[in-house]
Amino acid sequence: GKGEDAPQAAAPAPAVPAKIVVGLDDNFPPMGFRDEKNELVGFDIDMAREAAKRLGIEVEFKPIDWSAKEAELNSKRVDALWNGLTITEERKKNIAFTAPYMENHQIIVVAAASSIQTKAELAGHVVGAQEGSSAVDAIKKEAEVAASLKSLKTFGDNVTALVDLSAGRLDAVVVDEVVGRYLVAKRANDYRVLTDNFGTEDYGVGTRKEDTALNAKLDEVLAAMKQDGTAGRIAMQWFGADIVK
Amino acid sequence: MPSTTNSAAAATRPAMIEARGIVKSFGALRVLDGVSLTLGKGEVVAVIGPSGSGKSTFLRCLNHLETIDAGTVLIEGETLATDEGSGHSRYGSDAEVRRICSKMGMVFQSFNLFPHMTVLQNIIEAPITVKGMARDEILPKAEELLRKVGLLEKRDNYPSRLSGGQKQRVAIARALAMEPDIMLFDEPTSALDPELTGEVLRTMRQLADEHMTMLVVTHEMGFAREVAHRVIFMDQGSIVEEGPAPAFFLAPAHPRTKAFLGQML
Amino acid sequence: MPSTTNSAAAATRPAMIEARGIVKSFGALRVLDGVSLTLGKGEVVAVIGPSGSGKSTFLRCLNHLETIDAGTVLIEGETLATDEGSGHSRYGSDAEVRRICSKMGMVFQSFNLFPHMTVLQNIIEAPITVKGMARDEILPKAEELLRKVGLLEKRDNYPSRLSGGQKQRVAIARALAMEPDIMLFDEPTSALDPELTGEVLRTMRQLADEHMTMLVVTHEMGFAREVAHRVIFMDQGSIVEEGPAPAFFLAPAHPRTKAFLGQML
Amino acid sequence: MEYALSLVGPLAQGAQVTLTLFFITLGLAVPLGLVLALARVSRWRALSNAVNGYIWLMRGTPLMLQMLFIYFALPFVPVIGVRLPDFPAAVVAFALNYAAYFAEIFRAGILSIDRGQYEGSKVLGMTPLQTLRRIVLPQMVPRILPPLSNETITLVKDTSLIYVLALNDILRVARGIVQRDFTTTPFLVAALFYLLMTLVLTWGFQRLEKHYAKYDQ
Amino acid sequence: MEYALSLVGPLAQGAQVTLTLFFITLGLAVPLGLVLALARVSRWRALSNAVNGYIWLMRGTPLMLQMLFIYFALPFVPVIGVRLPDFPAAVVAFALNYAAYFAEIFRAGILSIDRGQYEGSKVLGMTPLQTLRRIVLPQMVPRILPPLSNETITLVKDTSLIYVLALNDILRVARGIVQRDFTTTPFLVAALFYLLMTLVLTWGFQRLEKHYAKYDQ
Ligand SMILES: Nc1ncnc2c1ncn2[C@@H]1O[C@H](COP(=O)(O)OP(=O)(O)OP(=O)(O)O)[C@@H](O)[C@H]1O
Ligand SMILES: Nc1ncnc2c1ncn2[C@@H]1O[C@H](COP(=O)(O)OP(=O)(O)OP(=O)(O)O)[C@@H](O)[C@H]1O
Ligand SMILES: [Mg+2]
Ligand SMILES: [Mg+2]
Repeated sequence: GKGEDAPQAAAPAPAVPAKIVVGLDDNFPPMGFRDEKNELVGFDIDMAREAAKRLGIEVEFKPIDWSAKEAELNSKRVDALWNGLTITEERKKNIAFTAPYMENHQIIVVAAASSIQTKAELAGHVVGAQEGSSAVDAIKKEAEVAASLKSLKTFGDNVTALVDLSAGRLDAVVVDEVVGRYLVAKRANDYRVLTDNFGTEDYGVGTRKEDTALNAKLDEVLAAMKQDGTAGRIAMQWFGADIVK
Repeated sequence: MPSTTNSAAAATRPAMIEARGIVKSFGALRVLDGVSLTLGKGEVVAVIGPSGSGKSTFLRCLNHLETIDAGTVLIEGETLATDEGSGHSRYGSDAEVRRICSKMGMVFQSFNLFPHMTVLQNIIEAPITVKGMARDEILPKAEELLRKVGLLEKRDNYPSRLSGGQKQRVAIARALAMEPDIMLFDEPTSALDPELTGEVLRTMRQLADEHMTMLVVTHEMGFAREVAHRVIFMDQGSIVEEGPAPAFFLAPAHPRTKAFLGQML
Repeated sequence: MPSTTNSAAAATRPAMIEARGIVKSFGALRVLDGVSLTLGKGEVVAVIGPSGSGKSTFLRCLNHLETIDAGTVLIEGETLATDEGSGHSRYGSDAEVRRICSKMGMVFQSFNLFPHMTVLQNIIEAPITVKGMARDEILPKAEELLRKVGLLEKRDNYPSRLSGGQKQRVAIARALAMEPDIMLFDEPTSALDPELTGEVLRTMRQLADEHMTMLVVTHEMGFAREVAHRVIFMDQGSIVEEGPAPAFFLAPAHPRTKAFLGQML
Repeated sequence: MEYALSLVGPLAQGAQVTLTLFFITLGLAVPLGLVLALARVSRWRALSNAVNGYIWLMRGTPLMLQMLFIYFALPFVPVIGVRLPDFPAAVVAFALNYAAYFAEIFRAGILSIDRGQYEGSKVLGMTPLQTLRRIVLPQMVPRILPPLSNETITLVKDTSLIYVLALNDILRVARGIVQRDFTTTPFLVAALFYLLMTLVLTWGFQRLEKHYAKYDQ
Repeated sequence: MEYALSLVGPLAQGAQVTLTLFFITLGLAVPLGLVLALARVSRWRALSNAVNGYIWLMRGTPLMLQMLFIYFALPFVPVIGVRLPDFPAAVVAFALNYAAYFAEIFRAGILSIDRGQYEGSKVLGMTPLQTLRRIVLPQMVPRILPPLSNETITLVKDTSLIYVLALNDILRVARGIVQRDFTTTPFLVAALFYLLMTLVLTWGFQRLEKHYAKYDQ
């Protein structure tokens, strides 16, 4: 193991490596997931491919357990986290982020027949979210809303939370806009998205703090992709709208 | 010293055991081929015969450890199994069978002591669980039985700590503790030395005086001669010859019996 | 018909078994209290005594089934255990002990057949695994042994399908298949009927003629009297009396022996 | 170190959920497993086969899926359909699942009892139920202790599966803190909790084994 | 229905990962477990205690944590530290963990053999190894089949824990499709896959039981 690490440790500011490993949650449509042929596809996949092409480096996608993303990055099993990673102050302590490449809202989903119309009406109700997601952080950030809830239940994934919403045990689910809208679109008759949300966040690509060269290059290339409209085209393909920032 | 008064009395009352035409096969092997036997009250009958002749199987058929294929068994006048000509004799309900069989105690060739109970617990278990006796009630009796078989000082040992002979004596005491009307013994003395065989035989003779009916499979010719009223010789699943004990040994009629007795040392 | 020529010859060569002052306790219970015995080549010695007197334990000490606390054991002049006065006698390496003990075959009170093997497999197992014999080599011998004990037709049965008597005969054949110089028997005939006891005794007598040394714990006084050269009477962990077979039975010297023999039927 | 100590409080709350589920499951699955084992060895063919099918189904599918089924799908099943809250749903799934595993262990124990023991009891007039209670069970318990301890210890750790119903067992609490604080220390502290629980169980089972060894050779 | 059939392809790929891990684990853990069981019953106290400690540690902590440890923390341990790729790390964790469980089952089997069998072999001159191979193991196998089948079937389903290393076993593939298509059908199809695998295993174990029943009473 040691021999492999040595070159990176020895040269403090090296050039961008010839190949990077991108860690992602392959259960995160439409950012990164598997299609019917069991192949990795998604918005972030296409973005990373394009970026790598422009940098002239090779890219490998490695599915990781999203809750172990920091450990994967730290143990150098992956070089970048690129999968709808929300930029937070907490995470900035441990991870270097590129400039935001996309904006995301924490939307509130309720059952189609529900009487709830606003964020304030969540008071006294049971709200669900994905464990460890930025939705949880977003709810907690709004302290008085969080305090007014009957309880906050966190699930292993968003689908379970939405199914429990259908089953009537939950009154609302807070979820990333990108995945939330994707899922709600599949069952448009069952769910409704409120206009209120739990704030706006930025998505960025995460790298190790010491890999400054890689971080800088990614920033450069992402800016270029926005500029020439490539990023917008990719967004159109996955979201039906140019939502890159 | 066989007594004929007991067997004579048996004719007027229902026989303790009445078995007629018992047939039993294991797969293709016909182990019992129409065995009939009547035991009067207080009678002691010894069953002898070569190995594999079906002696153990016969005993096991009498108390429902094996179900018979044909034939009838009556215990003290009550029907345990009736022949129905269907290849399997008919038995009553489980409770009925258990009630009838509870009149018979049995001592096995292989002891079958309960290994998780001490000697004393082995003896008092059935009187307490089955008869619902109080511990205080059965305890003195159990100790007396242990004294009888010479194992009172082993009362708190587990069976695995006993020698073969000791185990068999506990098994006999355990069966007697249920106060059965009839006792079936499958080679009860085969693991006992002569000294203790003597003790057990005294106990058994005493039981006979209390009108205990006994059917004893044994290889001990001495026992058969001295204690039994009647001796039955089995071979290849049939009773070849039977007779009152002394006469049987002095003048066996059948050539097979002659050959068998002739080979004894 | 005991022969004294064999025992006389033993004096000039190393004894087959020489046990001196064997002591063995189980916890607080001193089961063997200084037992000594010398067996010459071809000698047949019967050990008798009441239950619990330590007969089985003595046999088990000779072939390392129990380790002794004090005393010395030599087999055919080779040291199995030497007394070191430390409360435990010293044994050699495992391989050494195994080599020395392999000169003795043993037949148990409880058979100890291998239940997962047929009768034939039980017999050929050790010759093949231990001696490395070829199957073809041992097969005719195994069949001959089975014929000798009258069980050739049961060769492909599993032990659970045999009666007690049949099991014990297989156990004897199994021990003989290893062609030991010495045979230890722990009540080999206790589960056999007289007819088959006769067969086994003939086999054993034949073995004696082939200079087989035998130590036999038995409750069969007939066997002790007729076949053994010498009889040993044990009681409470000690040898109380010993002597040549016929004399021993005709004129026992010790009162304990007299009482024991007197109680035989 | 101070940090690790600060984790003990939240993790102990998680441990409480874990242990509650553990004990309730054990209390339900052991008797149910025994009944299933007896049905499985009974001479009544239809019953034996039905139980065999049940055991196959329960051992044949992941407990996680069974839990999701009872939680989400059971309400829509006619007649038996009930909408259970999360913890009761977990309890039902765990009890039904573990009963199948216990049943197989008990069956092995029942089959290991020598036939002579049944015959000895029968000639003393004991009913099958008395024989079971007084002769078979006491002899069977020491023999099945090792696999039983295996299964019980597995259960302690399987309880963490209730995370799919969003219940906060010890492992889920630990995972939450790992994500919050970006350190793996909570996992180590959780491991210590598990080791402690298993230590108590192992110690208990070894005491039982010793207790029962007394009559064995 | 057509949709369910379209899932068979991807799920079969997941099943391949599941089965590969299953067979490799079995192949490593069974012999290792036997060695551990022998060490555990050996008269050499230090060895027996060491193995006892190992079994406690392995059964005492969740397999998931063990896997995370071998994957993430082992590289930083001096001397034995190696950085294993994901699948080999999972294999090592599974084999070490399951060996502990198998060891306890084997130990129970060894202890269930009657002392007379050892004595019978010993007086025939068999070495302890020969006795083990020819007398103890063949008699032990039928007795431990039920708990062994329990543990083996548990293994089939435990393989799904490799999701923490983001390896796509059958259950993780199913979960991925559930996320993608927002329908629970993939879980049902996955349950059928598990049932099928368990059916084959159960059938195999029952054949073995029948095979060994021939010499039993
Ligand atoms: N359960 C069984 N299945 C098949 N055959 C059996 C069974 N039990 C006994 N046998 C066979 O039935 C025959 C009679 O056996 P049984 O035990 O009644 O003989 P026995 O006269 O008591 O012999 P022994 O004096 O050796 O005890 C034997 O050949 C035996 O192998
Ligand atoms: N492993 C043991 N642990 C404790 N005590 C034992 C053990 N084995 C035997 N004993 C005791 O040692 C004594 C001698 O037993 P042993 O089996 O040698 O007697 P025996 O002369 O062969 O009797 P039997 O004729 O009944 O077979 C008995 O009192 C017995 O209870
Ligand atoms: Mg018999
Ligand atoms: Mg003895």
